[in-house]
Amino acid sequence: MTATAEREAAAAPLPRPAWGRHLVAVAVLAVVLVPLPLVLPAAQQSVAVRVLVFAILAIGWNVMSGFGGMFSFGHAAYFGLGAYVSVWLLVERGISPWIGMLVGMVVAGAFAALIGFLALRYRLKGAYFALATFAFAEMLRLIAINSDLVNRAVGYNVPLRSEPSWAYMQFEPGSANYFWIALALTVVALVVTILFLRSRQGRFTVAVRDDEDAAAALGIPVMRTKLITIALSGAITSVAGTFYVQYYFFVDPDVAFGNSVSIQAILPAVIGGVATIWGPVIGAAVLGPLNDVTATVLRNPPPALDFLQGRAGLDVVLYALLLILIVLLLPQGVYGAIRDRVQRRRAGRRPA
Amino acid sequence: MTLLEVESVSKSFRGLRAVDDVSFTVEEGSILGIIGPNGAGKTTLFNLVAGALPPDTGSVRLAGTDVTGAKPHRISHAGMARTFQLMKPFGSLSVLENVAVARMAAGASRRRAPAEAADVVDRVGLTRWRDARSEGLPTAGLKRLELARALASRPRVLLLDEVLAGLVPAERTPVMELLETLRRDDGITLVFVEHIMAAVMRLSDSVLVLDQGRVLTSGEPHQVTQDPRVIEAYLGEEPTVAGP
Amino acid sequence: MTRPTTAHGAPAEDGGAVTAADPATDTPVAATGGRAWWRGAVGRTALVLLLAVLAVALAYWRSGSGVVVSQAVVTGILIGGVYGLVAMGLTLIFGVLDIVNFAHGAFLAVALYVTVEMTGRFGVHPYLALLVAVPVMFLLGAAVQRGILSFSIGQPLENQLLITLGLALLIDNLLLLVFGPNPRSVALPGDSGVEILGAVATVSRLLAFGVALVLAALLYLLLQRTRLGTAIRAVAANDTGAQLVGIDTRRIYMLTFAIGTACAGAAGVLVSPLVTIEPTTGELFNIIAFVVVVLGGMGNVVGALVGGLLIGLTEQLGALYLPGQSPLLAVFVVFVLVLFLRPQGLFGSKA
Amino acid sequence: MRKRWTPALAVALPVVLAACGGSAPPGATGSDEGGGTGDTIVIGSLHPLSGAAAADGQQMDNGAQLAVDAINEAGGIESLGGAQLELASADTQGAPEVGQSEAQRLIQEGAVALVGTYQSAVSQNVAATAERNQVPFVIDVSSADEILQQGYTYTFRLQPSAEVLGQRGAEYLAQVSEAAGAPAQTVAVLHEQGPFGTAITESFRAQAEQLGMTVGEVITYDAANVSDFTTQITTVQESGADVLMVAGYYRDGVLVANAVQTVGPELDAVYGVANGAFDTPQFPGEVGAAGEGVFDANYRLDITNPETQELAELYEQTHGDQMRTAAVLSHEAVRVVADALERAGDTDPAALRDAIAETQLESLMAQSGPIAFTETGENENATPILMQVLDGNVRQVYPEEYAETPPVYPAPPGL
Repeated sequence: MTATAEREAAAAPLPRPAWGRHLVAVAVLAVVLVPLPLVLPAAQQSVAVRVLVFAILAIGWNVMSGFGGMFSFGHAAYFGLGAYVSVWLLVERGISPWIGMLVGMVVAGAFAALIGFLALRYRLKGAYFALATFAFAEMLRLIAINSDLVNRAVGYNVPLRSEPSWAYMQFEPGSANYFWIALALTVVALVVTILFLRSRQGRFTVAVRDDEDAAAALGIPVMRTKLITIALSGAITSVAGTFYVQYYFFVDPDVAFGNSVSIQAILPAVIGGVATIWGPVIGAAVLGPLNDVTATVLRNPPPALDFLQGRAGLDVVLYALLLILIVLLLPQGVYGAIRDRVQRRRAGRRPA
Repeated sequence: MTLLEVESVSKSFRGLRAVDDVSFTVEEGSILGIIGPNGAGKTTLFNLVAGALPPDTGSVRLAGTDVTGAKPHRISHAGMARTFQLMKPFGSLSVLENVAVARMAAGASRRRAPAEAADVVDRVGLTRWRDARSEGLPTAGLKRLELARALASRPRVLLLDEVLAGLVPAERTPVMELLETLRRDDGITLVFVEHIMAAVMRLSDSVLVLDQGRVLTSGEPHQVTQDPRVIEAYLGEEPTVAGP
Repeated sequence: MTRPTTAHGAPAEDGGAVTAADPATDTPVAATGGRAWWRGAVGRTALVLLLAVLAVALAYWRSGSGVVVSQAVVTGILIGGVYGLVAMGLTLIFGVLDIVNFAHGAFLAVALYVTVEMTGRFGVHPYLALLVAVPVMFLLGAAVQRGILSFSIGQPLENQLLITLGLALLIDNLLLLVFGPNPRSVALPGDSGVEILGAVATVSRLLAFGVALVLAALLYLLLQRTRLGTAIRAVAANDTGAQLVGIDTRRIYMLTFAIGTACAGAAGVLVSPLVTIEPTTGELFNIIAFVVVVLGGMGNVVGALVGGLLIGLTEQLGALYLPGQSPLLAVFVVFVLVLFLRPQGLFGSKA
Repeated sequence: MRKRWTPALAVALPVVLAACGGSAPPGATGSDEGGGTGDTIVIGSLHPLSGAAAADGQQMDNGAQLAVDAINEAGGIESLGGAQLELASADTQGAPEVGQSEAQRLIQEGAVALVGTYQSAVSQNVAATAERNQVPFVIDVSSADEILQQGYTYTFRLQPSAEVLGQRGAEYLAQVSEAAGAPAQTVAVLHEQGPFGTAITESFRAQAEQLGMTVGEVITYDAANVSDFTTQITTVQESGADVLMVAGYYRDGVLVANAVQTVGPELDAVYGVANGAFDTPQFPGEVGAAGEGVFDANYRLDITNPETQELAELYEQTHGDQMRTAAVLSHEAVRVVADALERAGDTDPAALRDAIAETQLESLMAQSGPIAFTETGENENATPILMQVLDGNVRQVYPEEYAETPPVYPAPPGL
């Protein structure tokens, strides 16, 4: 049997967690990206902002489902709450979206904890847990559609202001401020994630994910740890929702709570690497433009493929194929694969 | 002083009485060995005592406080630690981190935990594996890791579920010596389930024999092994002296 | 799903108890047999029937019209049959391969287009398309499992989910490419309304319902009475164990997925006269089918049928209780309640 | 497991590269098409070319392209030296954020105006984008009233608003039923629960009640999931209504017609308002006898107009498909932009906007006058007309000036 050999190999030293290095990397990333909007044309800039929104969404998902090991298929609920709470406060009460963002985080975090409590209380796991989270997100969507309180299916438009305003997070179209705000929010989300993972609470989260019984036996309150993780995850994701509305100026129940949002929370993390700090960011950077790339390639195909031009649906076919391939070939995600590779190198072993 | 008092606890699974009216007490600083054939209910008994399962009836008192049916983490905070027969490492973490988490769970700060954990790692003889990913450890390493994590929570009572099983004889001696120092130098009270009779004979102050969920007998190690009922219960099970 | 940790060895001496107390980890498969199960099933059936009667009475009280309520019940049962039909293949796949297969609706859409082509090109009776759709879908399923999904075995749940979502996207848009976006339809010759218990239903719905029953019976027999079925159940219950007794699990995975997809094919043909056929039509059924699968207990084909009926009724009667709310809301409420109170499904055994 | 590495990298690399390429400044693609410079003027066309609404989206894109071709053939924009038009088509996939970034891209690539988009949620987004970039946006199809209630100055809409649709729908019903000597008294409503169905219903109900009709049972449904309407139709039957008003989309419209045939309620008419099914050419074919006699009050291409007939023929020749009304609206949207370019003699967005605001353009639609925009940007002469399925064909039946044939009323289901 090779099992022993594999074990020996796997027991190769793990690098000590390098929180400091991660934080430095975040800082470097921020500094490198700050001038980006000055060189990017407007359309690409809006793709860049979209990438950052996806990244925040996925960073949030990753906290709960990656590091916490509780697979959520309903992050649309928290995204949507972040969007709706802030836009409701803005439109109905004239309250700044910055405050709305904070309120949205609290509401989404609390709702996430409530769902988590129910699902965990009834010991749901794996696919069942995922389907329960999905059901709650759908219920929010259906309730919003038929609720006068939030304008039913019509949703909300963000009122245009005559003057750009930091207080109301509204600037001229194509303003670099949007990118910078999104970047800042992403950086904060990353830093919060890193600090959380480094903290006692974060260590507990990972321990509980790896083995609940052992964690409990060592004195870690399992339920509380999970709920804190879930609430943090919901709060981070809600920020993406708040920013989304301020950037796209419009939200309705499908945009906010539709299951495509839940999928968009999972996609970047899986593509980039689940349960890694950088996975969601890398995944978002790959996926965000992928749609546009496939569309562009097919809009102006190389001469040999000219016959494909204008075939509706083809861009999505290509996108779907790439998606399947990436997930199949890089099950650990882009970052996960690179990390494993580096670690193996470091261990002085070449892959078999 | 009586540290741990278990009073007529019972537990059934779908009509099957896994643990049936079991009582015993453990004095502070003593070592209790629990033996019994496969399926005797030893692990279930541990789960009942450590809070992993609530007992159907009966009570568990730790240092005079009733902890019956309390959540495992509360019992841990009250001073009882346990290891698992099927090792349960935090697989994605290194050995040191595993132990550091246990230190933190017992209240150590994030800064101090690693240094304190390193001491425990050294003490159980895992220094060589300190930075290894725990899920890749060989069995002997995992057994020691279980022990290290339990120790890291600085318990008054330590429940050990077959810490010697799966070790070759040469590996057993240092672990047994370690257990002896734990009692002698740290004053930790030990309750352990073990199949390896040599270890039971060497370590225990007293022995509890379980069979089919009930207490068959208890007493000094030498008395117990002479008991014909014990011999009968073990008949055809496995040799009374050597381990598997 | 927790991240992969150490593979645990053989069962503990007496330590299995902790996990056995956790219902969500059980993997019941079609009627695991045993008298106790039967008694429980009968009891639960009685309970469900009682609840159903109560629901109908309440609906009557809310709407005040007997005709409306009886129509709701008849429609609910007939739609429920369709839901059950669609969910049957899905529940097999879910139970055996442990995959949340979001491409199931897309497979169904393929069968819809097969039916369109058969009736359109050759003018045959729509149900004759079964002869083509079922084997074609069987082969397609086998190919997809071997060619794509088999590589994802052992990967975490979210990876498998994304792969099936990608597949759904792929199939939908291939259909769009090949058949264009215009809606198609299939007419069942001689389809007309029939009166039952003061309510009306179309022949096509009644037939779909009848075939759903037949299909459920066939699947049940396949699972219970054939060697293949025994092997499938063994793999569902414990794949390592099945491997140890010499079952080729890879083959069983492929065959199960193929059978599940063939069921989607049969369902596609049967619902073709009932729906407007567009590339995205299959997606309509996905969500409901998952709800039905959980309700019936995963891997349980009879449960899927009963679950389908319950959801059909919930949807119809729910619309009467909560006018102005989406009927889906009632469906999700029932779904969440079942998840919480009986995660192994209404008819799953507790192992 | 480990062997997967190399191929994986091989796949990942091009993807990452492609991704980088996508967010880099536009290379050849953007500048070649170059907007207002030189002899070509780019108009952006945003429609759902894939996804659930692809059928309409593709028709609309085709319609817009036909307009561009016709204008170019006729010599382009004369006041700009015969400048040729070019249509830059983009797929919104029916998703608001895709619509937004595609709009942004088209504007950046030099589009002088945008036309689109079909889904109201997408149009809301594109309208905000257009407004903030000060590029004119002519909505061909999207009914939500809210879009033009935001005070936008760069957004115009060709199709009648939900409000107008609902109002006229109620008026036509009252007039036609009274003329037939069987005035509609109690109307039951079945509408999809989205903003579209809700808005139509609200304005219909208000007008109907003013005209002395009673709106009784109002039933909503979720268009994305509904699969049978027999219960709802039975409820309508029991409510004793004599007309059933239906506001919804294609798939659900078909299901309603089938359910009405199955249940057979005693109704004087099944009456759609802006229904996505009842006036489409596919509808009578799909539902057969169940569609006979069904009304729909909706905006409509005017088939009595010879120019419209010509366009319909051309469309069928070019695309082998029957032209839908939505395609005509996209066609018109392009014509509005071209006409404004001609009058402004300038591609400057502000000048173009002002020119669009003063549009007076004959329409191929059944309209109560030429295309002209109100202060808020609504097409003031846009109006629905009444259609009815007769002998397996959708016919224009009311008001008289657009009628191909008089309406048949009452028209009980299964006529």
